[in-house]
Amino acid sequence: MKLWAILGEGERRRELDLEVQVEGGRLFLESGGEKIAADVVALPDGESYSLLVDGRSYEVAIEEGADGLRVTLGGKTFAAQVRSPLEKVLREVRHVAPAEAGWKLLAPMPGLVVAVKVVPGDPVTAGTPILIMEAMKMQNELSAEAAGVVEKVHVGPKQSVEAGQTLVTVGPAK
Amino acid sequence: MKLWAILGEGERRRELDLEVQVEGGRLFLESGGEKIAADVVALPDGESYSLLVDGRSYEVAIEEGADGLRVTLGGKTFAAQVRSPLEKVLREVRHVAPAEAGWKLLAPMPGLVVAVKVVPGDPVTAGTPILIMEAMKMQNELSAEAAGVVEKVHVGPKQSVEAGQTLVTVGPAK
Amino acid sequence: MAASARSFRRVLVANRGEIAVRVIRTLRDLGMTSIAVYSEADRAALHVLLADEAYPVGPAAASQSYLDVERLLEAARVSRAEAVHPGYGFLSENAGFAAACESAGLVFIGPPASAIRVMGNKLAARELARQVGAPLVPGSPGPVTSLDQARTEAERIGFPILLKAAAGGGGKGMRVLRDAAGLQAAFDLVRGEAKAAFGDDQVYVERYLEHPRHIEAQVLADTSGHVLFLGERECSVQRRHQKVLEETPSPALPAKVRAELGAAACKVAQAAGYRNAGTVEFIVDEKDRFYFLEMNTRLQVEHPVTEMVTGLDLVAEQIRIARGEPLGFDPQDAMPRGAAVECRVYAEDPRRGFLPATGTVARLRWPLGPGVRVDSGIYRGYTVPVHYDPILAKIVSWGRDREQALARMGRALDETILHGVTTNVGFHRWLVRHPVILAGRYDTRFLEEQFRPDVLEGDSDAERAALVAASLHEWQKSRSVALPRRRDGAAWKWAGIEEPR
Amino acid sequence: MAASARSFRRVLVANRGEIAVRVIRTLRDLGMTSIAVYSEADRAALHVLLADEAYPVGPAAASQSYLDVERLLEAARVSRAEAVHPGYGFLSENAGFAAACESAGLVFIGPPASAIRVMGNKLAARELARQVGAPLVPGSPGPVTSLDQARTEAERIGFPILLKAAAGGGGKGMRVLRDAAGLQAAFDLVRGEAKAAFGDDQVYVERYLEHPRHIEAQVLADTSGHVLFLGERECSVQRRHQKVLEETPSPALPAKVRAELGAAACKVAQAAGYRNAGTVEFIVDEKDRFYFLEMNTRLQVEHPVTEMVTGLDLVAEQIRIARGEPLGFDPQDAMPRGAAVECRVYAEDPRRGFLPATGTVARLRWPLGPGVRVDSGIYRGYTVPVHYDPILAKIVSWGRDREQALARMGRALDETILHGVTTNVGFHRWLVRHPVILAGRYDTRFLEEQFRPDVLEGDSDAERAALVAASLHEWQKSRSVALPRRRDGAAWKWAGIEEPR
Repeated sequence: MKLWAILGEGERRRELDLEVQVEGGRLFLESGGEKIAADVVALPDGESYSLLVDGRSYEVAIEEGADGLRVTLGGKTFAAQVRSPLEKVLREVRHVAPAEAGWKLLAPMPGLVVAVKVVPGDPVTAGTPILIMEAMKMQNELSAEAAGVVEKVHVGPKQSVEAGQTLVTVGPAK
Repeated sequence: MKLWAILGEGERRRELDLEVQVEGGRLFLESGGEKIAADVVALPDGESYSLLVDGRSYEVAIEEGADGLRVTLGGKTFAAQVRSPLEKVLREVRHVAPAEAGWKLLAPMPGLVVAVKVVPGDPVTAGTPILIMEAMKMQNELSAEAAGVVEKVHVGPKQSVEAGQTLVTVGPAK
Repeated sequence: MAASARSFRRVLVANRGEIAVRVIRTLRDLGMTSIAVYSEADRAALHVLLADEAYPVGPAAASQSYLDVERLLEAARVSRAEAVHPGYGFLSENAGFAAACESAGLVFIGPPASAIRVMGNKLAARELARQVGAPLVPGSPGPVTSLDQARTEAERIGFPILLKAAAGGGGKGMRVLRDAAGLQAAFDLVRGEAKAAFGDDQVYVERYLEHPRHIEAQVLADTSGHVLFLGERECSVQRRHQKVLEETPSPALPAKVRAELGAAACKVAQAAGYRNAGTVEFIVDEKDRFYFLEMNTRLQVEHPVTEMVTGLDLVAEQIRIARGEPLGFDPQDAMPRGAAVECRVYAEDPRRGFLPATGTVARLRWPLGPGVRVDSGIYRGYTVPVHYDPILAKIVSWGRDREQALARMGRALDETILHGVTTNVGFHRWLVRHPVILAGRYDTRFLEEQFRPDVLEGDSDAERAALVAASLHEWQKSRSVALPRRRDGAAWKWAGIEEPR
Repeated sequence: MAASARSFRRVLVANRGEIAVRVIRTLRDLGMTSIAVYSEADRAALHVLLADEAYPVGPAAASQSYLDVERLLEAARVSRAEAVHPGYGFLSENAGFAAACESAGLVFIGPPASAIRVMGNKLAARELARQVGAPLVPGSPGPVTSLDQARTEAERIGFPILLKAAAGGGGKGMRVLRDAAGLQAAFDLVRGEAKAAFGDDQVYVERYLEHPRHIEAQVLADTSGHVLFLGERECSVQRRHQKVLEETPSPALPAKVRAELGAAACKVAQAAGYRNAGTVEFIVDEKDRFYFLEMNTRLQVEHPVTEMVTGLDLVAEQIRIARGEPLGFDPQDAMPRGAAVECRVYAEDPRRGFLPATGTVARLRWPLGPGVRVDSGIYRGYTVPVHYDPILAKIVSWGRDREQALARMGRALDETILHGVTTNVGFHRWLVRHPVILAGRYDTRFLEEQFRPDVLEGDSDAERAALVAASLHEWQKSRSVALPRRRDGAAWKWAGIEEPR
């Protein structure tokens, strides 16, 4: 997965192109020739993570603000913005012309549908919340990947779904 | 509001009939001739409350379990079940005969609709989750007061509503 | 005084925040009933949760609650309180409040109103100090009532000068002037601040020392008026004239000077007819000459460092004295052991001129373990009100020597997790590892000379970890799933979803 | 030993939970690199979060991770560790592990393998104690290998007897028998337990004292073999043969006996060629006669009470000794001051026979303030694993005297908020206010004789408040609204909705 990051503020602001892979509990990050491998785990206490980078232990908290992320570790706070270049492209496409084809929202993992936030006929744009799923005791909001109009809702509240199952079919934007 | 409470377990189990009123930040409780007035406030840290009863300060935490509430204060834990006699009646009625008339789910306070969990035609029973509302930065689940069949959903996600506004109309159970 | 010294068990704490919590703890230790008061902004504050009882005293504005004598006395009446502990700040140095408590039949846990009154007036205090032979910084003989008089005195004393509110304290109502240019503006400003903060616009002028250290003596005067010196505290690390780090013993005070300073402090307290705990503040110059500054007639914010080395509970001693009891210890058993440091945790932004901050405590983990004490007024989920002092907590460390105390403080600060509110914890991490602090040779100009916001920037290792975490967070969000939290009967573990490629 | 004594800066902590956190704190204080190890169940454990570095050592089962010597040595190699601190439990008293560390070029922070070996065998330890003249409880001269032999020895010694695993400790692998009736079952059981827990099924028999106190001596042997006695700990409050509360000094030991006990402890340590910190355990009878029980060749769970009164950091001293350095203090400066108490916080249910509990920490607020130290291995959100010892934390209090230390402990326990996991915190609240504990006259039978689950029931005031809270909670739920949380720029306040009637 390619990401595009802005780290720091003011004079220390840097932009980076990242290649991120997450596999089997480990995160691999490549940027400008440098490779980082980290063992990562989400902590149950707020938006925080434990990272082990080359054995070094970091407890990192993340707060989402209007102007990006605030990343705190070891008492230092870093401003960071991490964006998907793909999402950026999609967002631009949306403003230029409707997507030519529809798409399907698939269940990313097994779980339980908690609530559906759209009905057939609703227009959506990238980022529109579509459905809330509960998995591993956590509620997750699934949102639209691209613009379109909801064609069909295949599932309802309290329904169990398998990973990869189609949840909502979205037609091209009108 | 009348409530019916079971306090304690085993030999110490007691049943009480309560009359509870909540007005302007104060809770009035009457049981067997005894009257208690308490200043009450919800703490932002979990399901916990600060009570001032005759000036005495109690920090109380409540955990919901399968067999009722676990109420912890001052290091002691009490088992408690508090039920509405009306709900009990309704629940019995439900099993005997359908409610004769429908009812409306009204917004208890101004807020924002987050998600609707039912669609017209859905049967509901007392306690069925119907809608999630956000108010005062808190999400609250509104559930059915009695059995019935959803007739009409008047609101949708992201819609602002006023206190008392009709959210969902429910017809008699079939 | 003698009239008020009597047994009591129900004590109203006329304060809020960490100091109210501090006093409540000792009341619990003594088996006494602790009675909190709270403004409308403080209904869910920690001191209300921890007290045995709690009563409202009015709106959020301090002037209508914690500073309102009538409301406090009414709360004392309703709660059947027998004594009042004022904490620090608010009405703690208000002679009228002390007197009103006594009139209402309440024991005031502090010095007699007469001692508060004389020390509350900087000029009377200086005069008293002069009489007992305590050295003084050159200054105006009385308050300067006009700009002209201020100018005349400033020229007589010689610049740089300090304009100070007579009733001031805690850094409020003071300005430094290096020449006569800004005198008018400063004079009006200090008078205005003094009026607003203390209801008294008297101002005086004194010589400003370029590289002073701020060292204070803790004293304890028993019911018979015998005054004990319990060691000094070095308080020279200040920003905006307010202390941020204090320690005992002072790392740079010769033993002979320490003894002289302690003796001078005791003499001042005795001359004022002092009872209970008090602090005599001195300025010390480059040649270790000390000058009497003022006496704080109350428990000091930084009293815990003295408690850590002496093993005393100063609040318990205050209560014993107020009850007319002898001190609870033999002075020989309270000889200082080791060294202690305190870091004040403020809701403020060191990157933006230490401006006060507010917010809700989203995540909180205080440091624990050997040699660490935390006095805190906050908890997770608590919203820091805008109405009061931005002090959130004090982290205190003790060591067999200063090196260990500072090392433990560094460790404690590293462990501290406090999110959701901007604080000076990161600033303290820098501070306690600064070579000048480690060497123990600093004065009140230290921060002004050494601190720049960019010293708080992270290193490249930390930046790398921040980047990993931010990427992980974004990866997870882009997948529209939370990073799964698997419970295998044990800890939380990431299941490791394959990323679709 | 001498070969291994050398400088190091990278220390692997071969343990988990509160003791790993405890050791990591001292490593940070000393500026050393702390290296944690973790099983699969512990990836998000507090010791992993607080360490400088962390490395995996295998599956959740201790036998495949924290007890697996090869995996630990591999982690040490990968992490370039130079020394290993074993904590308590796990491999801390395993002579083979100490020897394997030394063979791998790692400094083992503890006694030489030879001293562990001799003390790890109860019979060899008794023999050594006998040689230096330390009094012994009558017992079998060697392990009893058959039921017949056990019966013969039991009858010779006289009932009641104690069946003990030779390699045992911490209450595991022991049974009391009042007559010969249950001997066969007990013999098989203890052998089974011993085999499972220590891989060694040797068992011996000794006289069981009816009202013994359990008092232990902390010793510290420097690099030259000189042994210091750092005071005793009274550990007689036990449930299921495990300590729950410890204190120093013992409230009921005459000064003369204390000195004799300390001297005996030093002699035993010297005879074993001991180095580093160790604890010599004694049983003391009603007439203050003491008997050598065993020597624990490691840091003890309850070492913090000794640290509180002496001002020492025992882990730092362990490290100094392991580096071949002299002790970091003058014994004259470590004379005990005041009294200290420790309450072990276990995940267990005192209402149901102290059975271990598990769960996720839903809400956590540790006690803070003067005289309180907390050593904890948990944090909010942490799930207590089922795989390990149920100790979550230790709350330690200090006072100028025992009365103050106990009062502070009571206050600390009252302040403690730990929800989501059943713990013994409420039990400790009862314990530290029990008249027998307050009087300081208790023995190891105390809990058996005095504790009944119903002592933990609340009073009617608390019940009333519980009822109010439960009603409020239900009222709010029945309204399908959360109790509104209004933010008026300050604290959270309930807006007060009118209930429709």
